[in-house]
Amino acid sequence: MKPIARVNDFVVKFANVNGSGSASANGLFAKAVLKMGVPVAARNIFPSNIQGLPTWYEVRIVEAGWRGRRGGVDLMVAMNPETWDEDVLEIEPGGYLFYDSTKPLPPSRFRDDVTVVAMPLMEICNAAYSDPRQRQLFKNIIYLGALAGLLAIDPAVIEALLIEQYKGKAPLVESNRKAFRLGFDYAAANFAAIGLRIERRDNVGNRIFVDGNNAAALGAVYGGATLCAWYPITPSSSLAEAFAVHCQKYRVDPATGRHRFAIVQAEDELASIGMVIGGAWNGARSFTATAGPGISLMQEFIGLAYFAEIPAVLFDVQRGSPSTGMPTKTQQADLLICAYASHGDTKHVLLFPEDPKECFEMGAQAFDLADRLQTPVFVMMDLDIGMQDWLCEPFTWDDSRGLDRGKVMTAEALEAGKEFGRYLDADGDGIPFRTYPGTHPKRGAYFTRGTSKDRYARYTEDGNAYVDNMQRLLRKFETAKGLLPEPVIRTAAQSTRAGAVWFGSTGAAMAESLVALAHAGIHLDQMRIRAFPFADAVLEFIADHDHVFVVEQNRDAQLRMMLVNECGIDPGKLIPILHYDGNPLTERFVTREIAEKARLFNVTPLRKVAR
Amino acid sequence: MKPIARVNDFVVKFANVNGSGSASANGLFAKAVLKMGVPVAARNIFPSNIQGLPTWYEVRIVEAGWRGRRGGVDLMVAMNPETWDEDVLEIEPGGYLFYDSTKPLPPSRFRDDVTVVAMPLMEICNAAYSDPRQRQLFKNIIYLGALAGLLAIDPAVIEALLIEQYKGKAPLVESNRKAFRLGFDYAAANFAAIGLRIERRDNVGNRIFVDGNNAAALGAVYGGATLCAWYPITPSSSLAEAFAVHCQKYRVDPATGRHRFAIVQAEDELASIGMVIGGAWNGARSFTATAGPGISLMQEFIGLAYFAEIPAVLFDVQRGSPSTGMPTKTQQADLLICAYASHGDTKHVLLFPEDPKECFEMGAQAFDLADRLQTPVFVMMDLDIGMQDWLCEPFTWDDSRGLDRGKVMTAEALEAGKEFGRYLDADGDGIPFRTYPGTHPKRGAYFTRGTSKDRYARYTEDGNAYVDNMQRLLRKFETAKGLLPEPVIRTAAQSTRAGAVWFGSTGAAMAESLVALAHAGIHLDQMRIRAFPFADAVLEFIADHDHVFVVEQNRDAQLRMMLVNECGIDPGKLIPILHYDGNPLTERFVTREIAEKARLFNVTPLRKVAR
Amino acid sequence: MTYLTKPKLHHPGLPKNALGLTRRDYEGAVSTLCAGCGHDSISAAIIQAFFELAIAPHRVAKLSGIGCSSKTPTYFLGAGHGFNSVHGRMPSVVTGAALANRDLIYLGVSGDGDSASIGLGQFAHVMRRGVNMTYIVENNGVYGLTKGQFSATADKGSKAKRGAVNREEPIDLVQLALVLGATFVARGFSGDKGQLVPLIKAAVEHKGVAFIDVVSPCVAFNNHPGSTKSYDYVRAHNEAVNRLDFMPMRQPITADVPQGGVENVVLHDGGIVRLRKLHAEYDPHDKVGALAYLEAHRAQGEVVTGLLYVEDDPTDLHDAQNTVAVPLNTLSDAELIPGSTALDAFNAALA
Amino acid sequence: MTYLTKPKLHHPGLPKNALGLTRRDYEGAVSTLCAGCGHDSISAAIIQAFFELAIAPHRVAKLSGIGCSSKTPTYFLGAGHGFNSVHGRMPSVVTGAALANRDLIYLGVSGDGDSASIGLGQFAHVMRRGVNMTYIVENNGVYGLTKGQFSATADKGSKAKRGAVNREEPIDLVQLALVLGATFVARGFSGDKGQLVPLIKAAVEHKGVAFIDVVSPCVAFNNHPGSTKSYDYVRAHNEAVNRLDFMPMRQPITADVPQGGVENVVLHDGGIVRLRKLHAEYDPHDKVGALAYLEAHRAQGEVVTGLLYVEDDPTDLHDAQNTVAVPLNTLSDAELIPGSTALDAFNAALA
Ligand SMILES: Cc1ncc(C[n+]2csc(CCOP(=O)(O)OP(=O)(O)O)c2C)c(N)n1
Ligand SMILES: Cc1ncc(C[n+]2csc(CCOP(=O)(O)OP(=O)(O)O)c2C)c(N)n1
Ligand code: SF4
Ligand code: SF4
Ligand SMILES: [Mg+2]
Ligand SMILES: [Mg+2]
Repeated sequence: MKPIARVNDFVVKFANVNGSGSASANGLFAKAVLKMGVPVAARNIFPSNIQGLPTWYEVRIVEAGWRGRRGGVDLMVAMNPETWDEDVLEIEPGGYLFYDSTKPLPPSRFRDDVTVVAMPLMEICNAAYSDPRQRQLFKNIIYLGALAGLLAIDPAVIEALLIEQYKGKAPLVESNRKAFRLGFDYAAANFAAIGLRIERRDNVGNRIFVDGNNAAALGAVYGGATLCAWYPITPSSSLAEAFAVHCQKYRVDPATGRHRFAIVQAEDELASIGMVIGGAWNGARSFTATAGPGISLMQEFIGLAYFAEIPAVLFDVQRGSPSTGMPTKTQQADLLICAYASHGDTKHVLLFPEDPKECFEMGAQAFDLADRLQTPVFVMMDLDIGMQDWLCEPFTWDDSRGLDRGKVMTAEALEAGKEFGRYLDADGDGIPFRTYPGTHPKRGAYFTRGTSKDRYARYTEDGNAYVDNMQRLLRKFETAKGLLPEPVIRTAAQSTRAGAVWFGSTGAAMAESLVALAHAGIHLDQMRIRAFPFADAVLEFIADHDHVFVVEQNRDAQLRMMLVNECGIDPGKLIPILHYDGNPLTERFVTREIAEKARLFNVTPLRKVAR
Repeated sequence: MKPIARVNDFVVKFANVNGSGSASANGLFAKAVLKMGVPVAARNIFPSNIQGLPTWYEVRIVEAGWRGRRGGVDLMVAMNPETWDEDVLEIEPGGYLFYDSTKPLPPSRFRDDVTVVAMPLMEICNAAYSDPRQRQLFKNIIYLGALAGLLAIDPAVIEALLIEQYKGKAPLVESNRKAFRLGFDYAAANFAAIGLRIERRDNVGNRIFVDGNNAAALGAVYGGATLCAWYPITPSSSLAEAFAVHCQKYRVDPATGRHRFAIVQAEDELASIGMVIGGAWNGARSFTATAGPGISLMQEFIGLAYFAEIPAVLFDVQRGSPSTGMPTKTQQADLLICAYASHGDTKHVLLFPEDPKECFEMGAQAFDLADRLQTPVFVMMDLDIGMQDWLCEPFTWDDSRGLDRGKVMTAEALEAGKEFGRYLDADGDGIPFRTYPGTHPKRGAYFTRGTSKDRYARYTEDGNAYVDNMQRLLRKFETAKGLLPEPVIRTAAQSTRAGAVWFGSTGAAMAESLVALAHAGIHLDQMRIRAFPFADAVLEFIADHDHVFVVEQNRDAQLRMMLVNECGIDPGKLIPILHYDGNPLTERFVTREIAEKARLFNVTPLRKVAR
Repeated sequence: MTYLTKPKLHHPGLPKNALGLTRRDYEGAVSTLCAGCGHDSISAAIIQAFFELAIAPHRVAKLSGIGCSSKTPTYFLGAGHGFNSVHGRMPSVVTGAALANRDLIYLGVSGDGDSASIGLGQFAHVMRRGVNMTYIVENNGVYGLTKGQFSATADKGSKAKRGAVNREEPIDLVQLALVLGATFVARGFSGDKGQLVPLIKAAVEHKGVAFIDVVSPCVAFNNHPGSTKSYDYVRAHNEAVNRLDFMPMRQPITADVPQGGVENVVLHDGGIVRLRKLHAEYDPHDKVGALAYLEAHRAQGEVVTGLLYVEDDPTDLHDAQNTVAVPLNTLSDAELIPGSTALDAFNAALA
Repeated sequence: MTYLTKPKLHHPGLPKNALGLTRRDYEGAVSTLCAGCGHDSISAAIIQAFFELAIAPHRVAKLSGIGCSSKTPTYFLGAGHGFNSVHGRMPSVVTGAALANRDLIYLGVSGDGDSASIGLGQFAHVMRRGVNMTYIVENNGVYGLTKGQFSATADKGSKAKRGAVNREEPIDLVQLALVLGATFVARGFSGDKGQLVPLIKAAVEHKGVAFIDVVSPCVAFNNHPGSTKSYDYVRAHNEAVNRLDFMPMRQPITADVPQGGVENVVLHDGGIVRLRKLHAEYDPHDKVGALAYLEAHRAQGEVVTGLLYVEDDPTDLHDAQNTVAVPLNTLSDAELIPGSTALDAFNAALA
C-alpha cells in the first residue's frame, strides 16, 4: 500500500478529550496553515458535555479553497485512548497515524496500510514539566510543534501567532514557545519526512477566518438592533454573547459610558420572544437567538407577532433534532416549524445565509425587512455555520446605507390629518402603517391584539372583516417576495435539463461536488435559495428543468415540501438528496448520492464518478 | 314579493343578547321540533364575552335531515335592538320577521319584502310580572309560546319538555308553563297563519342530539383514560368538564366512593401536556383537551413524546385563528401545526371525526392507537362539532372489545429472558416494546430521554445510531397507515373523472351540496378522509381522478398541502375550496364555489345550479 | 364587541387637571364586562388616578394578557397605546417595551389566572428585574372569561358557583412579590376606591416595579356565599393596615418621621405618600414583618389591604442595564451603525 | 457519552441492607460530569440514602429536566426507570407519573436554571399541589451545561468566571417553597454528606412534596473566589439550624416533646426524624419564623441549612383527588369501560 503523497491538499484530524486544553493548540494549527497562505476548512466535533468526553478537530488543508468537508482522514492525531480504535479505523488507506508512544501498544491496535508517526509525548512532557497542569497543557503545544516539523510549517509563523495570542504576557509567550520548540526539534531529530506537506502559497489573501454567530451578532449591531433578549442554548448562545462583546465595543456612549443597547438573559424562551415583541412594538429593533427547542416554545408568541404584525428578528441556529436531539450536532430541520410557525394559518419570512459573511449581511438586513414587512423574520443558521470558523471574504458596509424603518406614521403626518388605519392597506402592497406608542396626544393610538380586528384595529368578530385582514396578510407575503434576497443561479458549463437546489451551509460541499459531478459528466444547473417566500426566479428555475436535486440536511425533505406547496410544483421532478446524521456534509457524500440518483433517473449519459 | 311557504324545511334565527337567559328557551324550541319528529340542524353563534353582547341561535328545521347550515334565514326572531338592522337585512326575500312591537319603530327600519309578525312582548311581560328578573326570563318563554303557536308546534310537546327540564320542581314547571301559554294563546288570538309550518313526522327515530365535546369525553371514558390534565380554553373546556361528569357517573368505586380517575386543571398547557406525558409514560391512559394556542405552547413537549415514543392523546377543538383569533368561531386551521408539531423532523397521527358520534368512537380508539403506536395521537375536532348539538345515530359499544395496550413487555417475559431493547425494532413494523416503570427488579429498566439514543435506549451522539432510529420512526409511521380509520369513499351516481375530498365537520354541508351539484349535472366521486398519515386508498382515489376538489375550513389549504407532501401528488389536480370566516360552512357556499370552479376547470358539462 | 368611544361632549364645567384635561379625556371605550364586575371599578380608579396625576394619556402604554381583566385596558386612557398580548405573558412584553422607550409610563393589567397560573414564571421574574412599571392584578379567584373555573388564587375549600370545592393551596401574589424582591407591594379592593386611587398613584410614581393585588369580585362566577372573593366576604374581612394620601410634591422633605401614626414615604421623584397607620405596629419598610403579618392574617381568613411594603430608593432595570438617558428607540443611525472603518478593523483582526 | 455500568463484582464482604442488597446495587452509570462537580456528591448521597432506607431500586422513578444536574439520575439507582424530560418541566411530568402509579417512589432532580429560571412556574405549582415526591435542586447558581451563564439563583453582585457581575435579585427557592405551601422544606450542601443523607431519607419518607435545595458548586464555572456558590464560600457561611438522624421506626411514639434540644418529628408512616437543634430558637414547625429567619440570615450572606420546615400530617395530591388505593395504571378493562348497557342509557337520555 503506497503511502499518500499530497501537498496542501489533505485532511488532519485531532482526537482529544474535551476540557483538556487541546482546543487552543488545534486552533493554532489551523491558523498557522492559513498564515502559510494555504486555505483550510476546519470543523470542531464536540460532545454535549463540559469535560472528559471525546472531541475531535478536523482540519482540511485545501489549496483549492473548498470550504466543506471532503470525507476521510489522511493524518490522524490520536490523542484519546478511549476512541483509539474508531480513530485508527477512519484513516484512509495509505494514511498516517500520529500518536503518543510513551505506553507501548500491541501491533493488533494498528493497521499495516497506515504509516505510524510515534512520539513519546507524555515521557517528554514529564521530563520537561513537574506540575501536572503544565504537563497537561503544554503536551498540546508540544504535539503542535511536532506536527509543524512533520508537515513543514514555518515555526516563525506559529511563534508569531503565540505572540499575538498572549499579547503583552511575555512569560506566557516564552513558555509556549519553549514547548513548541520542544516538539518541533524532536520532530526534526526523529521523524522521517512523510507524504503530506504544507507549502507556502498566497491563496488566502485578505479573507477572514470567522464563525457565523460572531458574524450574525455583528450584523445585528450594523442592523441597528438595540434589544437582545435571549436564553442560553447550544449552538446559539455564542451569538448573544458575541453581541454583548460587539456592543461593549461599538455601542457605549463615549461621553457617559452608558449603553446604547440592552441585553436581557431572560428566564426562558417564552420570555425572550415576549421581550423582543414588546421592544419591537415600541420601535426598538429587537432580536433573539435560539435553537429548535426555543423555536418550539416561542410558537404562540410568533403567531401573535404574525397576526398583530410586529417586526421581530429570530436567529435560529439549528442543531440535531427532534426534541433535545443532538445539541452539539448540525442539521437544517427547523424549516417547517419556522415557515408555518404557530397554530392557524400563518406564513413567515426566512433567510438562508450560506456562510458567516452572509450571516453578517442577512443579520443586518433582517431588521430592515422586519420593519418594512412588519412581521417576524427568521435567520436560519445552523451549528455548522454558527459555531465553526469559516474562511470568508472580508465583510463590507456601504456608509451611505441607513436603516429602513418601514412605514411608520409620524406625529407630523398625524397632525397634518393623514388618514391612519393600523391595518389599512393604504398602498395596495398589503403593508399598513404603524405608529410608535406615545406619538401623538390625540391621533394614531390603537390597540394591538392577537384577536381579530378591522382595518382600524378595532376588535371585531365579523367574518368579513376577518377574511379581509387575512387576505391582506397574503398580499403582504406576496410583496415580501420582491424584497428578499434573490436566489443565486449558475448554469452548468454544458447545457442540461437537470438542476441542483440547496440553501445554507450545504453550499460548502455543493460547490466542490458540482465540479466533481461535472467531471463525471453530470452537468447540473445550480440554484442556491436565499429566502422564503420564494422569488419567482425559483419557480422558473424549477420549471425550466426536468429533474431537480434538492439537497438538504434533514430527514423529511422540508425545503422540497415548501417548494411543492408554495410553487405548485409536481413533486415528481424534485429528487431529494438528504443528509441528517448531524455531522457536516462531505463533498464525497453529496457527489456519490447525486451520481447514484442521476443514474436511477438517468439524468445524463454517465461516466463513472472517480473516487 | 310572494311570502315564502314551506313545511318542515326552513331556517329560524333568534337574535338575542348573551347572558339574558334566551339560550334555554331557544334550546327548548329546537328540542320541541325534534319531538315533533322533524330533524333540526342548530347552531349557536356567540361572542367571546360573558354578558351583554349579541348572540344568535340558528335553527334549521329540515325534514330531509341535513345536518349542515343551509344559508339564509326565513324567520328572524329579532330580540336584540343593537343588531336589528343586520338581522332584518339577513332575512330571505319573502321571509318573516318576528319582533317586540312594544316600542313602535319607524317604517324605514323594516323591509317591504318581509312579512312582519309583531308582538308587544315587553308590554305583555310587564303586565304579567312585576319582578324585573322574572320579566327578563319569562319574556323568552313567552316568545317561545308565540312561535309554537305561529309554527303549529304542539304545545303538549313543549309542556312535556318543561316537565322533563325542571324534573321535580313543580312550581318552576308551572310558572314556565304559564308563561308559555301566555305567548301561545296570544299567537292564537292575534296572529294570522304564515307560510312556514311544522308538521309531525317520524324522521328523527332514535337519533340523539348531542355535542362533540360531551361525546369525545365519553369516548375517553370508554377508551380507558384515567388521567385528564387540561387548562381551560374555549372551545375545548367543556370536553374536560364533561369528562369529569362522566367519571363521577361511571368511574367511582361503588365500595369506597373513591375515584378510578384523576383530573388535574393544570397551571397552563405546558404543564397539562407534561402531566399527560408523565402519566402515559407510567402506563395510565392520559389525555388533554385544548385549542390552537394550547397546541402552540405544547410544541416542545410533543416533540419529546414523538422522539421518546410516549403515547399521549390530544383533543384539539379548533377555533378561529391565528393567535387568539376568534375564540368562539370555528375553523380547521391547526392541521399543519399538529401534523408536523415541534422542531426538527417529526410527523404525527391525526384523526378527523365528522360528527359527535365519531368524536365518541375516535375518542375511544385514539387511546388504543396511541398505545399501539407509542406516539401522540391528535383528535382534530372543531368548535362546530365540539360545542354544537348535532343529531347523530345512537352510540354503540361492543362489550367483547377490550383495551389494546400495545407492545408492553411484562415482568414474566423479562424473567423468561426475552430480549428487551426499548428502541429495538423487534417485529420489523418499527414499533418497539416498552416496559412500565417498576416492572422488574433487574431487567427492563431504561432511561427515557429527548436526546438521541441507540436501540437499547443508551445515550449516544453517534450519527449512524441516530439515523437508524429516525428511519425506524418512519417505518412506524408507515405501519400507522394500516391501523388508522380508512377513508369513506362513495362513487357518484354517474361515472366521473372528478372528485371531492373533505374531512371533519365539513361533511355536514358536503352531503347536501353533493346532491345539489348532482342535480346541476356536476357529478363527483367522494372521499372523506378520517386520518393522517393517509391510507393508500387516499392516494388511489386521487390518482383515479383528473380534478379533485379539496374542501376545508382554513385559508392556506392545509389538507391539500399534506396530500401533496405525503402522497407526492401533482398539486395541479387538487382544486382548493376554502371557507374560513369562522362561521360554520353552508351548503349554499360549497355548492356555489364548487360549481364555479367546476366551470373554470370545465370539470363537467354544466347546467345552471338551481337557487 | 366593537370598539365604541363615548361622545366626548365637553362640558365647560368639568374640572380640569394641570394639563387642562378633564376626567373624560382619561376614559376609553365602553366596557363590555358584566354589569357589576369589579374590574370596571378598577378601571374607574385608574382613570381617576391618572387624571389626578395629570399624566398625558398618550404617554401611557397599557399592556395586558388575556382574560376579562386583560380586556380592561380598552376601557381607560383611550388616547394611549394598548397591547393585549397573550395569556400570562404580559410581563415579558412590558419588559421589552420598557427597555425600548424609558420615557413612557407602563401599566400592566392582568388577572389572577393570567398572573398566578399560566403567568407565574413571568410574574416572578419581572418582580426580580425591577422593570419600571405598575403591575395590577385584578384578582377574582376564577377564570372569568372561560366561565368560572378556579384560578390558583382561589382559597382552599372555597366553593365554585356550580358547587365544586377547590382542593389546592392558594397562591398569595403579595407574599410571592415580597419574597421575589418587589420594591412596592400593595393590596386593594375594587370596592374601596378611596383606598385604591392613592395606591395606584403612588405605584405609578414609584420607580421600579410596583405591584398591586386588587381583589375584584366576579359577579358572574364568584360572588356567591362561600366564595372568599365575593363583595360580602371581602367587606367583612378587609383588614386595612393603613390609608394613604398621595401628594406629588416635588421638594424633598424629611421622611420616615412617624408623627402620631402618620408617616411620609418619599418617592424617587420627590412625590410623597402620606401613610395614616391603622395598625401602629405595621411597618411598610419591614419585609420580614410584612411576611409574618400576612401569613398570620391569611390563616385567619382576613384580607390584608393597604401599602404593605415599599423600598425607599429602589433601582430599576434601566439602572441595571446602564442604558443611555434617551429612549433606545430614538437613537440615530449614526449612533447605531459603527460603519465601514470599524468593519475594516474587524476584518483586519481576523485576517 | 455511552451508558457504562460498572462491573458488579459482588464482594461477599460488602454490607447488605434489609433487602439483602449492597450499596453497589444502588449505583448507576459512570458519571460524565466534571471531576469535582458537586452534583456527583449529591448522587452519592442519594445512593447512600436509598441503600440505608432499603428501598428496592426498581420501585423508584427518577425524573429530571435538562442540565448537568438533570443528567445525574443516570448515575444512581441503575435498576430504576428514569426520565430525562425537557428543560424546566420535570414537575409536570412527575405529577402525571405520580397520579398514574401511586405505589412508586418519585425522585425529581433539577438544577437552579431548570427550576428557578425556565421552570419556576412548574416548581411553584408542584409545591402547592403536594405531589408525593422528593424534589432536589442541585443549586450552583449557574447554567453549567451551557457553559456558565448566571441562573436566577445567582446572588446579586456575584461574579462570573469571565468577570461579568450579576445585577438581578436572586431567587431563594426555599423561601418560595415555604410561601407556596410546601410541607417539607430543607437545604443542604453537596459538601456535607453527613447532613444531606438523613435529609434525603426523611424527604423520601415524607408524604407530599419534600423539597431540598442543595448548594452544589460548579467547579468548571462557579467555584472561583467571588462566587457565593463556591465550596469555600459555603463552608465559611454555612449556618446549620439543626442536624438530624432518621429512624425508620414504625410504631408511633409521642412526638414534638423537645428533650434537651432534641425533637422527634414523626412521619406519616411512623418513621421518625430526630432533630438535634443547633439553634434553640429555631422551630421547624413555624413557617412564619422560618421565613423571617431565612430573610434575616440571607441579608447577612449566610447559607441557612438543615430541615427548615416540616408539617406534621400533610396531605398529598392523591388525597385531594380521592383516587382509589390501587395504581390507576393497574385498573382492569372491567373497571374502566362502562359498557353497552350504560351507553344505551346515555343514548336514551339524549333521544
Ligand atoms: C394559551 C391560552 N390558554 C388558555 C386561554 C383561555 N383563557 C382565556 S382567559 C383565561 C383565564 C382568564 O382568567 P383571569 O386571568 O383570572 O382573568 P379574568 O377573566 O378572571 O378577569 C383563559 C384560561 C388562552 N386565551 N390562551
Ligand atoms: C428549551 C430549552 N432551552 C434551553 C436549553 C439549553 N440548556 C440546557 S441545560 C440549561 C441550563 C442548565 O442549568 P441548570 O438547570 O442550573 O443545570 P446545571 O447544568 O447548572 O446543573 C440550558 C439553558 C434547553 N435544553 N432547552
Ligand atoms: S365574567 Fe366575571 S370577570 Fe368576567 S366580566 Fe363578568 S363579572 Fe367580570
Ligand atoms: S459544568 Fe459545572 S455543573 Fe456541569 S458537570 Fe461541570 S462542574 Fe458540574
Ligand atoms: Mg380571574
Ligand atoms: Mg445550575
